[in-house]
Amino acid sequence: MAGIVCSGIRDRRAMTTVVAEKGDAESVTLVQAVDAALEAELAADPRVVLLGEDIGRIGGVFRATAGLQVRFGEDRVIDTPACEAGFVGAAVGMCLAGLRPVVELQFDSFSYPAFEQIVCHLARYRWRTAGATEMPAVLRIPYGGGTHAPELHSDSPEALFCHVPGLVVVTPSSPSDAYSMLRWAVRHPDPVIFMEPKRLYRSTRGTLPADPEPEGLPRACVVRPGKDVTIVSYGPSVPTCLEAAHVLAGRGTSAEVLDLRALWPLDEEAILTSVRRTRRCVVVHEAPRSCGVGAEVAAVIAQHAVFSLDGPVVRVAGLDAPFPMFMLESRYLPDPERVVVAVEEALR
Amino acid sequence: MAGIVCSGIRDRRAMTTVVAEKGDAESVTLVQAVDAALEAELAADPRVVLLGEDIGRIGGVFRATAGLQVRFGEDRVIDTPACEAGFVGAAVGMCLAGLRPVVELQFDSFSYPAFEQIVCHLARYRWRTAGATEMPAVLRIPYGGGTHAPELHSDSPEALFCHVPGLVVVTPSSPSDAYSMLRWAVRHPDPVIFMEPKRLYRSTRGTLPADPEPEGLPRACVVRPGKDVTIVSYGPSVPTCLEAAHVLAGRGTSAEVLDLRALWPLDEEAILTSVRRTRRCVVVHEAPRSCGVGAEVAAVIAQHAVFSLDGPVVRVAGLDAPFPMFMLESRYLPDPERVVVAVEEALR
Amino acid sequence: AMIGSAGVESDSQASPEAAGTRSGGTGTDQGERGVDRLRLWKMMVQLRAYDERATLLQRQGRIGAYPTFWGEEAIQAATALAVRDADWLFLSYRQNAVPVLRGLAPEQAWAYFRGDPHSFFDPSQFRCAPQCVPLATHLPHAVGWAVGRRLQGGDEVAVAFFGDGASSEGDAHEAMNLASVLRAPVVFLCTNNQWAISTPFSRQAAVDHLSTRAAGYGMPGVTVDGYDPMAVFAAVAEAVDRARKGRGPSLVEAWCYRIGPHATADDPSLYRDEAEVALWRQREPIGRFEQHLLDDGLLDTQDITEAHERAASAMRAAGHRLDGMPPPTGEEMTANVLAVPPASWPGSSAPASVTAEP
Amino acid sequence: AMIGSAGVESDSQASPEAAGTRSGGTGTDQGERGVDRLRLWKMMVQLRAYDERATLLQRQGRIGAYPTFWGEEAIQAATALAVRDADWLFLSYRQNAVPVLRGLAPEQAWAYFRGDPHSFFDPSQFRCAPQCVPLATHLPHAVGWAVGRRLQGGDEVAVAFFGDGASSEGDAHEAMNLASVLRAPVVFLCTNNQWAISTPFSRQAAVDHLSTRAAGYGMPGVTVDGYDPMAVFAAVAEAVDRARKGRGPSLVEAWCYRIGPHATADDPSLYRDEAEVALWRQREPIGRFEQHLLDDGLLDTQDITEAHERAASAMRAAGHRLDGMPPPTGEEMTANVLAVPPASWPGSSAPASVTAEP
Ligand SMILES: Cc1ncc(C[n+]2csc(CCOP(=O)(O)OP(=O)(O)O)c2C)c(N)n1
Ligand SMILES: Cc1ncc(C[n+]2csc(CCOP(=O)(O)OP(=O)(O)O)c2C)c(N)n1
Ligand SMILES: [Mg+2]
Ligand SMILES: [Mg+2]
Repeated sequence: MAGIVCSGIRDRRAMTTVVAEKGDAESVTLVQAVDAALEAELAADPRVVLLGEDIGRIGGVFRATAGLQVRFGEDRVIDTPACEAGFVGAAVGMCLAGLRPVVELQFDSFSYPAFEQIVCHLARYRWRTAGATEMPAVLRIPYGGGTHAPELHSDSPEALFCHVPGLVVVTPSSPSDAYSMLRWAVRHPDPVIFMEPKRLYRSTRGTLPADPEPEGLPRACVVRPGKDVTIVSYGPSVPTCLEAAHVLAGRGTSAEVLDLRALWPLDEEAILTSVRRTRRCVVVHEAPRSCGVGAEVAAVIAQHAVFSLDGPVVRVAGLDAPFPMFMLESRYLPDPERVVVAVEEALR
Repeated sequence: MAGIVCSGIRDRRAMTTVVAEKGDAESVTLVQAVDAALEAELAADPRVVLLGEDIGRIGGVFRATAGLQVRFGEDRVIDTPACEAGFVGAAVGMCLAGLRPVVELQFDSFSYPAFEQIVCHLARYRWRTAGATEMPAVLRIPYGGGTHAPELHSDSPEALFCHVPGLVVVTPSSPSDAYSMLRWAVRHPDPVIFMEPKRLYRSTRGTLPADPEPEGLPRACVVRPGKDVTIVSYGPSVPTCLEAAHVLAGRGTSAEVLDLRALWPLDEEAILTSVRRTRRCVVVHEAPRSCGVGAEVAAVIAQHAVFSLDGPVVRVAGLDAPFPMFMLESRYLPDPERVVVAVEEALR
Repeated sequence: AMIGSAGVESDSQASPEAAGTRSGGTGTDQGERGVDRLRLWKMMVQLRAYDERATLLQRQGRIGAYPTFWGEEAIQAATALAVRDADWLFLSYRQNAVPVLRGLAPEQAWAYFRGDPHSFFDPSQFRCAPQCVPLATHLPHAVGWAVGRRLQGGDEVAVAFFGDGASSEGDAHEAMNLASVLRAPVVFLCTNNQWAISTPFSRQAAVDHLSTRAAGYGMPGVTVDGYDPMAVFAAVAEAVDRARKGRGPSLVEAWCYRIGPHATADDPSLYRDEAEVALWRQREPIGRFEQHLLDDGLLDTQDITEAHERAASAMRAAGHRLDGMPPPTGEEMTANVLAVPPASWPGSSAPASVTAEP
Repeated sequence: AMIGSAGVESDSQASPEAAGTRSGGTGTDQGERGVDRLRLWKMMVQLRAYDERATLLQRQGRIGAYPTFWGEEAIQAATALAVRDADWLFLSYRQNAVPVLRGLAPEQAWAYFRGDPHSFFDPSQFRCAPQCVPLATHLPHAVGWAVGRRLQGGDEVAVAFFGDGASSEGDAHEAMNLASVLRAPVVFLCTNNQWAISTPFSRQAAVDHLSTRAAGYGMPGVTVDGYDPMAVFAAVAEAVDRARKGRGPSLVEAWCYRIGPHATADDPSLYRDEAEVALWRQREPIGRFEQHLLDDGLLDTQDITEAHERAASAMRAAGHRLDGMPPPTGEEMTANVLAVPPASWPGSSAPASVTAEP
């Protein structure tokens, strides 16, 4: 798979120590990177339009579209009524008209009312029209827990979209990836489900890479090299895994942390290359375990690298239970300690 | 897990040789078994109500509810307008009122418009009310391909529901299982997604077991014993796997076929017991591969039986592409030949 | 209250060729109220021939289940004639022949019903979105397309066909509300044939007419006789004109009756009275329209016979071309799904991109 | 057109205790048109005290983000008083205090906003469904519950609260249509406070009033002044009476204004004019209602001051009880999800049911 050049080795300290002013292009938060990427694409291509609930006047509940309606107008940054199926369906129609809509779904769970439009149309329209109509839409979905949010504001539905044929599913774990991957997503000719780790919106800072030259599909990225075990993760769990790797290093275990970045299609090559080298694997995500992305990663290994394994493929995941009320979320979310325990099990 | 007693060893011939008159309780089709189970539960419990599109006057497009409105009236067998979110949501409300609704979603893809109600409410209401309100609803979903149906009438969305916390997901592969499992599902206190393999509605015949005494959860069932390899499957693919096992037997390979029956929760014990004995495994389903039930099965093995494996866990699945127009469905659907090839790969 | 024929100028730019019918009929029609009635009639005749041939093809096993629209020709033809060629039509399965009015080969339209992906076409070529299977889900597409064209400076209008059953789906509501808030140039055209498979309209909604929903969105709503092509033409032309002038969406309900079964597999005798059907069959639009044209001396009985024969034989020929269409190949399962497919395709159990273990 | 106060007999069976307020006020009200206005007033005062304490608790970090309903007390109190105790109320997040009117402890209601599962309660105990987060998705629940109760011979009515934003969701449409087709005993009560977070009503719908939607479902629709408790009581009581008599659902729109922010985290100055807000704040329902009661001699100013103080100190005490509530334990993450949980729970990486490899 040709793809975005990996933005390189990156450990947790590099992601957090830089502290700077809001908006400073040299050091931005992840949500600022999203805003900057959208601004760049709106400026670069008149076919790009944004739509969603409250994205205009207030720039979205997370301010991910701050300032964009003022600069690009109400026709290109469209505040919609509260109707997810309606405006995701409208985005499908905009693609038919030759536009490149970027839709914000306000929170993870509010993608569910648009599920039929996503599965039946966004994912199948190109196929249904013999390739004549492209669906270059992007659905931006702030996802995951850890923000003390109300019920149904902390889900991680990414695996649902990975199981739906016809969608590309990606998720960044740093401001620089968020910027380059979102710019790539807006330019990509196929529908992209862009999962934004809302917990990291303001917790980490990074720099905006020079204008990317988007091509191909995002590939997995080794964010910390190691030789004893491969920790596969993505999005909001990557900092958690880097912290665990840090702890493990102190105990003499060299853990490699692989940030998938693309959840569909999966960068099987990168997973298998790393696991065949370390011969051990732990997969970490906060979404429910059953039929999650971790299951797919483990299955790919079980089919293509089983003889290279010296230990079980251990999954650290959310429970197969609803995301809890937030007083309990810290116990639900994978933390460095649970990752360390899993690594020790994988090393047994 | 306590559970329904396995309805026993059963190979393809046993499932098809019996030929008898329609309605003959001694030999019924799978769709007749569904009808009979619903009739029995409607008669046994006044709290049971049916709702869905066209289920009354014509007994549903598959005739799975034939004769039930005449016998039980329009108040208990309710024809609804075309509004899946509306009537699945209504079923949630009926549970609040102490009823036990059984909803028919006309075809697999028409569960998508009800997705939000299923994920946000049906699956979470008991939790959200501190266990005070049970959600004993059953969603009957005719699923899968092989019936020369129009676009969006052949999807296999079961893995989506397995990934959603709070739902029990089951699927029968024979008329007798359909009868006992559906009667169990109607009595079960938790929401059950009852996936009906529509391809098998009329292709196989079986007998109605004596009234079951439902308890616990359905468990996996060895439908054909073997010692060289375990073929794990469910629903519409089980007959395919039995046929493949038959072919393999001719080539001197003894394949065990495990019918999962419950997709969530998974009967991990049964899978691991069989695989630790045969040391080889192939998983077969027609749903898309990525994050499918096959991935979960492979992941369970990779975590808990990796040292027992003498070969890769091979998945035979649908493509990560939309279910094709039906002229191509026979190429999309796993067939005995593909299963045989996969077994040979697993035995390498 | 039902509205009958009312005078409105058509602004159709469609060429006779685009209608895909050969010219015929002795008289010429300078256009009653600007409507080329002969052209309208020929479109209806073509639709009828397509539909009856499709039903035959299904009986002969040359295509699978087919949703007949017998009796709905006036609604479809008059609408196609009332819009401009550049306006887009968003279709449900029961409008599967509408692209044929705009030049799609009948055999390619029928190929859909034999499960053949070669039935897929480029929407921009015929300004028709592909027939939509999930009820009402194409209505938001019409809104988005219309807003998108306006944003690009176009003055095209979208017409979205949907049924009485589809009106109960959430997407119908979300689309109508979104369109009215955005003042999108969309005409929501409801073919109320009083049946949704076995569900009668009385069980679908608690109102006499779905046009009563329009007021709740601040848009005009009207109900017309769906068997009267001139009435449909007038109502659609007015709504299209309004939309094009930037005055927002409208709802037009074409009142009729589903004379045929839901689809070839359906047996309506299970749920409705044949006498009622017979009543409506007498009112079917084509014979009635032909009587008007005869009375006005635009046609004689021979023209009518010949036109139906011509149309029928054209469809017979199309049926033979269908049989001659090459079957799809396995590669086509993954073709066109993605512009940038993953290296491992065709996926499933194929390890393509994955190097074998050492 | 907006409808003001109109006379209707209440058939409320609710006991003063159920209202959770201590009796007070010097005068006695034999009931203007059958409405116990003092009781209604005390319920409003209780809601106000709850809301203002909750906002304070949020500022002090004792609870998280909180959606204030300041100004919507008349709608909620009058509705709770207009129904019978056995009737169920289906709530959105902004009606989070309504169960308190029926006896839920304020601290348990507030616990929800500190992310505490101990806020979960048994709906049948208070005849209130839990506050619903996904917009309009609880409306179909109200329909199903109402149909279910009728099937079991009950004569209870369901009242479903939703907002102007929620009215744009497909579920609102599907629920209203389903209810009208099934003649379900449901009152759809729309609190139109003219804002959906930052989205003004003018951007939410293209009509002056959402009550215009009712006609499209064949149900009565009325708009009342949401700051006038007597008007709300009259409209809701009439709709409830109609539903109980088997004459089907109704839509009542309570017209008001969201005086507070969407939630404590929201900054309305970004999207609306403070002057407009100030105008509406003057019209807030409690002061206005108290003036009527003073004029009618049912209260004197001291009663008013004392009632507010009493309510405030009761809420202060509840706040302390909240701080004293024990935090949830980890086991509660999987508790109550399923009546029959799998052996392996708590799942995730726990191999519980799975025997270790030999
Ligand atoms: C979302 C969805 N639910 C259910 C179906 C199954 N279905 C196919 S046609 C039909 C009835 C539609 O009736 P109507 O909208 O009146 O159109 P008509 O068939 O009369 O042309 C139903 C329920 C579907 N296609 N889509
Ligand atoms: C299905 C869904 N989409 C989006 C949201 C996010 N959201 C929360 S409140 C709100 C606005 C609701 O406005 P309204 O219905 O008028 O109720 P109000 O807040 O005014 O009480 C939105 C869009 C949601 N809760 N549910
Ligand atoms: Mg119809
Ligand atoms: Mg509001």
